[in-house]
Amino acid sequence: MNASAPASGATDPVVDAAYARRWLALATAAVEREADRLTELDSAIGDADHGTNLRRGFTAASAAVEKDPPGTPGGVLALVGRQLIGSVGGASGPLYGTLLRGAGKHLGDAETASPEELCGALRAGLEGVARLGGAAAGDKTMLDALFPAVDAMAFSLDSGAGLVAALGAARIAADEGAAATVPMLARKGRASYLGERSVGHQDPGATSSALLVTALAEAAEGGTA
Amino acid sequence: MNASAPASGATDPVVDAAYARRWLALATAAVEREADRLTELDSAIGDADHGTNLRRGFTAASAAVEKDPPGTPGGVLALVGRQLIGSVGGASGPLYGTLLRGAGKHLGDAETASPEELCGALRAGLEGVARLGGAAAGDKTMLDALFPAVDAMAFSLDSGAGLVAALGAARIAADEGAAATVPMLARKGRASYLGERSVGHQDPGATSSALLVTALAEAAEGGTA
Amino acid sequence: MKMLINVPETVVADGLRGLAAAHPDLNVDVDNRIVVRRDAPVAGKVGLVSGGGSGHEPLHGGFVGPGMLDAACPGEVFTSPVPDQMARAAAAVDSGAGVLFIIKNYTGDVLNFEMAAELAGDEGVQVTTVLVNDDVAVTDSLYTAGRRGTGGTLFVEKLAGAAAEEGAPLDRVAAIARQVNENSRSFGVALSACTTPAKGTPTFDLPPGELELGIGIHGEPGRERRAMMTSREIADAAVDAVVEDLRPDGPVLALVNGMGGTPLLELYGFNAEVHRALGERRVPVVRTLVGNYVTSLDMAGCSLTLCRVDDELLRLWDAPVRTPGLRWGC
Amino acid sequence: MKMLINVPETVVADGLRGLAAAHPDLNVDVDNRIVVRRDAPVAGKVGLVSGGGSGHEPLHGGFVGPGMLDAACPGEVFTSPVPDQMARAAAAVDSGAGVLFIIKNYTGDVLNFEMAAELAGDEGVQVTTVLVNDDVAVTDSLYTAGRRGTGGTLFVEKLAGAAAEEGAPLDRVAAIARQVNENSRSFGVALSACTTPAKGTPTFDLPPGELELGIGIHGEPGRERRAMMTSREIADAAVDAVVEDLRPDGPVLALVNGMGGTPLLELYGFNAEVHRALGERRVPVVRTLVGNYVTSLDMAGCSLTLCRVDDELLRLWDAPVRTPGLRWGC
Ligand SMILES: Nc1ncnc2c1ncn2[C@@H]1O[C@H](COP(=O)(O)OP(=O)(O)O)[C@@H](O)[C@H]1O
Ligand SMILES: Nc1ncnc2c1ncn2[C@@H]1O[C@H](COP(=O)(O)OP(=O)(O)O)[C@@H](O)[C@H]1O
Ligand SMILES: [Mg+2]
Ligand SMILES: [Mg+2]
Ligand SMILES: [Mg+2]
Ligand SMILES: [Mg+2]
Repeated sequence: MNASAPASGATDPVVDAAYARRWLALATAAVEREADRLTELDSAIGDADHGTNLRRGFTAASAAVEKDPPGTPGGVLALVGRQLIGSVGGASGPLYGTLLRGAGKHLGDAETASPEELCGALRAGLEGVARLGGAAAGDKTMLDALFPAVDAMAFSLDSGAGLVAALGAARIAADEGAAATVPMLARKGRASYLGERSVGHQDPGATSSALLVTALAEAAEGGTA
Repeated sequence: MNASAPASGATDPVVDAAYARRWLALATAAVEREADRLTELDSAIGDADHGTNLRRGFTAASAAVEKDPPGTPGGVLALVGRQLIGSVGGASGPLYGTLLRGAGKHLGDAETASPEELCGALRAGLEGVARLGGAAAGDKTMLDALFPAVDAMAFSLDSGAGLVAALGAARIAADEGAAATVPMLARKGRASYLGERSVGHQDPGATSSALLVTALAEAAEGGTA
Repeated sequence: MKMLINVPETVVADGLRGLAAAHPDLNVDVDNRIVVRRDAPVAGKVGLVSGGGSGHEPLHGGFVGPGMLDAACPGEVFTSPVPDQMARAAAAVDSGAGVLFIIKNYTGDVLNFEMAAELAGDEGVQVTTVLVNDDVAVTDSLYTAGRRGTGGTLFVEKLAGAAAEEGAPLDRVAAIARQVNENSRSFGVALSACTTPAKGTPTFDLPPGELELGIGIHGEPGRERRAMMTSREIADAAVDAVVEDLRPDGPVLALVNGMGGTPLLELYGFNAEVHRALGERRVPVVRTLVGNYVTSLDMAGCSLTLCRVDDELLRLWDAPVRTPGLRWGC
Repeated sequence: MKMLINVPETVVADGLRGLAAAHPDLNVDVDNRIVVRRDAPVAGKVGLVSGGGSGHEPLHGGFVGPGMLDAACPGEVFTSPVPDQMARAAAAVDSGAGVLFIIKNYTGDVLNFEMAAELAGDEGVQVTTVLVNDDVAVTDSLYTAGRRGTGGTLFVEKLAGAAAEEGAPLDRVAAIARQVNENSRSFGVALSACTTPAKGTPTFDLPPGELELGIGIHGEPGRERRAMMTSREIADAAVDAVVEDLRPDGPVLALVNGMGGTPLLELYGFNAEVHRALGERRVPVVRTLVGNYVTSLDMAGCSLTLCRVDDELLRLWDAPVRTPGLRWGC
């Protein structure tokens, strides 16, 4: 993971369909690159499929967006969410699908969104995830990376930062959140079956969440996959 | 295997029930000691049970002889043969059973036998094995140890040797015969299924036959288990 | 790890094609991944739909047929199916009498089946769901994912399936399914990990001389690792775990289930110890099923499931069933 | 290698106790090691007796019951039973109509069954024997032990069993058994060796990335070792080997058999490739059985058996059977 701060003076991009597609390309590449590590993490405290699951989902989502590209950022996110629900299965499919579909729907059909609108959309999606999965912070799930990320982004924006800086903060928070799952005792998902034995392993979903947030930040910094 | 010549000047014992029981004790001990090696050999070109099979059989035979000891050498051999048939299964059970039952029956109910009578009895048993199994010399079976052993014993006796010397010769012939199975292509028994791949391995049955002949020689030399 | 496969990506599709080739009385939609009883929808009959990750065969596809499931939805290996599959299956088996979703209690299965129930409801299919959570190795609590669904699933599918076949209405079939689940408990043991086609190496390391107690059916490690035990000791541990939780005071059905890689000879030997242990604890076993029914790919090990039955449930157990994996009476 | 056992010495006896506990409609004599159909001898019916080494379950004990075997005699693991067992079984199932011994062609089985036939004959039981030797991997010749009996045994036992159940006399039942054997061919493949309880380590070393072609069912290595192949390639090899020898010109039954350690999901995938390969060679498959039927303990791998059938044999295949391992129609 690249934790270096954004190049100082980077211009904040517009959150439009192109931005959302840049994010998707970066996220898909990251999932592809890290799939084995995610599966390995899932092997320790789950059923050894998280990397395979997300690779299948993001491959399907990329194909769908390429085939019929939505013209709005909300449209892209919602389509990716629907594709994840339709192709992943497992716990992460409906959860990530709900996150992105929820965020996309929240953005509506506006052609662009402000950083604050993006942050609000992500929070809305995240609340959908928490509702659906019934997990709380500290349960050793993807929420432990996503909540801190959205909180950090919101705090950053509140303090007057722009998109690149706010997502830079989000990325760091997500990474830290993922790392913080190591000592946690899992209370949700498959890892909960292990009881005490779940302690000492990083949660695969929190890890993949950090990858997705990192892709958001890199897309803002103008990176491409 | 101990291939040293018998102590010079050893007196030839009488072939009686006690001699047959000494043989059984030595054979049972040898099978027990070598069971893993026999199974290992059978694992290479068979089904990995020859040592287990013979251990089961000789344990049963020893128990039966101890429980109700026959008073003649023929009685001991025949009882051992019946026990092998009744407890071993596999190919070696009926074959060794036929060998010993045949030899025992051939000795009849005489209380003692001459070395020549013992040799004739062994040959009679051996012919039963060849008839039952349909194998010939060179097929990579127990016959490749047993035929040379009985031939060497007969030749030795013909040349005027006594029991100890004749069985010493038989033992050497059996060992050589067993070793000679290594380059053979198996034509009978399980090893035949391997075709060319049976070449290069020593036949487990020929190996156990050499153990049984060695026990005959050791019993004559006055050894006990 | 060597596998009898083409490539990991097509394992599920290949398996479905092979199921179709072997069982002409199943309707197998390979593209949409649903296995449907050929005569579905059966007029007036409640439709039973289940599904879950692949790798547990014969569960669930092998339990489709008269007297058991109307449809099964296989996901990727150890990954719950997607909502579309169950929605499509519900539409295929609904005769108007409604559809029961039988869901093993895993977050993924629950979420995807619930989404499917919503979709099916939108299409006008009346759907009721029932959760199977029979695994005593997991401590149940409001604040956790709860107990897993394992071997008890077979009893739920068989007994609810028999009730549906007899024409019981949806609420009655659902009530029986819940009753069976409440009266079923399981406990599993692994002697080896399993290897998923996608990962290609064992899901966990289990040194020689050790075993895992309290495993699930997805190659996850168990609650506890111990020094290797004899069949007799394992039977005592499994029977104790199940009996202490279930507290049977009457007849039970027993499922002595292989995880996939344990020879049937060993399973039967284990069954002897299970019967001994149950006899010592005065639990009367009225029916016993021994074999590989709810598996974890090639994992070596076993699970024990007991299901308390009354006369009615016993009658439903004995009722005819005609599926690839379970068949009697017809 | 970890096993679900107590000690190696009691594996067969423990398995028999467990079989008895699970199947009250079998008469299991654990001490004398015979499994007998509870209602034997059936008046006027020819008795079918088979047996062989243990480790191939459900073969043979799992095939005892109406429509198949009257008795089975299990030996030690991979070791043929002793003559006493078959003689005792023959006496137990003979109704006066005579007894057929179904013998897989291995030196040990043949010798022990022949001795048993003599013993039974001495007791006044009319015994006919039939050899099963369906394995095309072994070159047949007068001067060798000849072909092994493997998967074809299931077809012989099922079809001759159905004929006997219908009341056919001994010579007719024997003729059908021989006809089935002559029309059956098998070919097996191992992806791993198996481990016998007594030895405790794999019967041969098979490096990763290699497989054995032309194996038997006793953990012996095959005729040839090759670089790992896909399911599709293995199916082509097996189908070619069987079809070239059998030269079917009409309908066949297919048994896609697991050796014990291969997941059912993979077996079904393999079945898809077998059906494809047979379709390409224009061999019509009228019935297919997929599963672990003639196994080699925990060996990973599979075998393919084809049996040419006419209308009569197909009718006998479809006839009711009620055994632990194979059941339909009742
Ligand atoms: N109830 C839940 N709420 C939020 N996240 C969850 C929940 N259950 C599981 N997860 C996340 O899902 C991840 C596992 O995803 P994945 O392996 O793809 O699905 P599955 O567990 O069905 O195999 C976990 O690491 C965890 O982060
Ligand atoms: N037809 C035969 N004639 C003589 N000896 C034979 C014959 N077939 C097999 N054998 C011997 O039997 C030995 C194998 O015995 P064993 O492993 O106990 O039985 P099985 O082959 O039934 O497992 C072989 O090594 C061979 O020496
Ligand atoms: Mg997972
Ligand atoms: Mg052997
Ligand atoms: Mg999963
Ligand atoms: Mg053997």
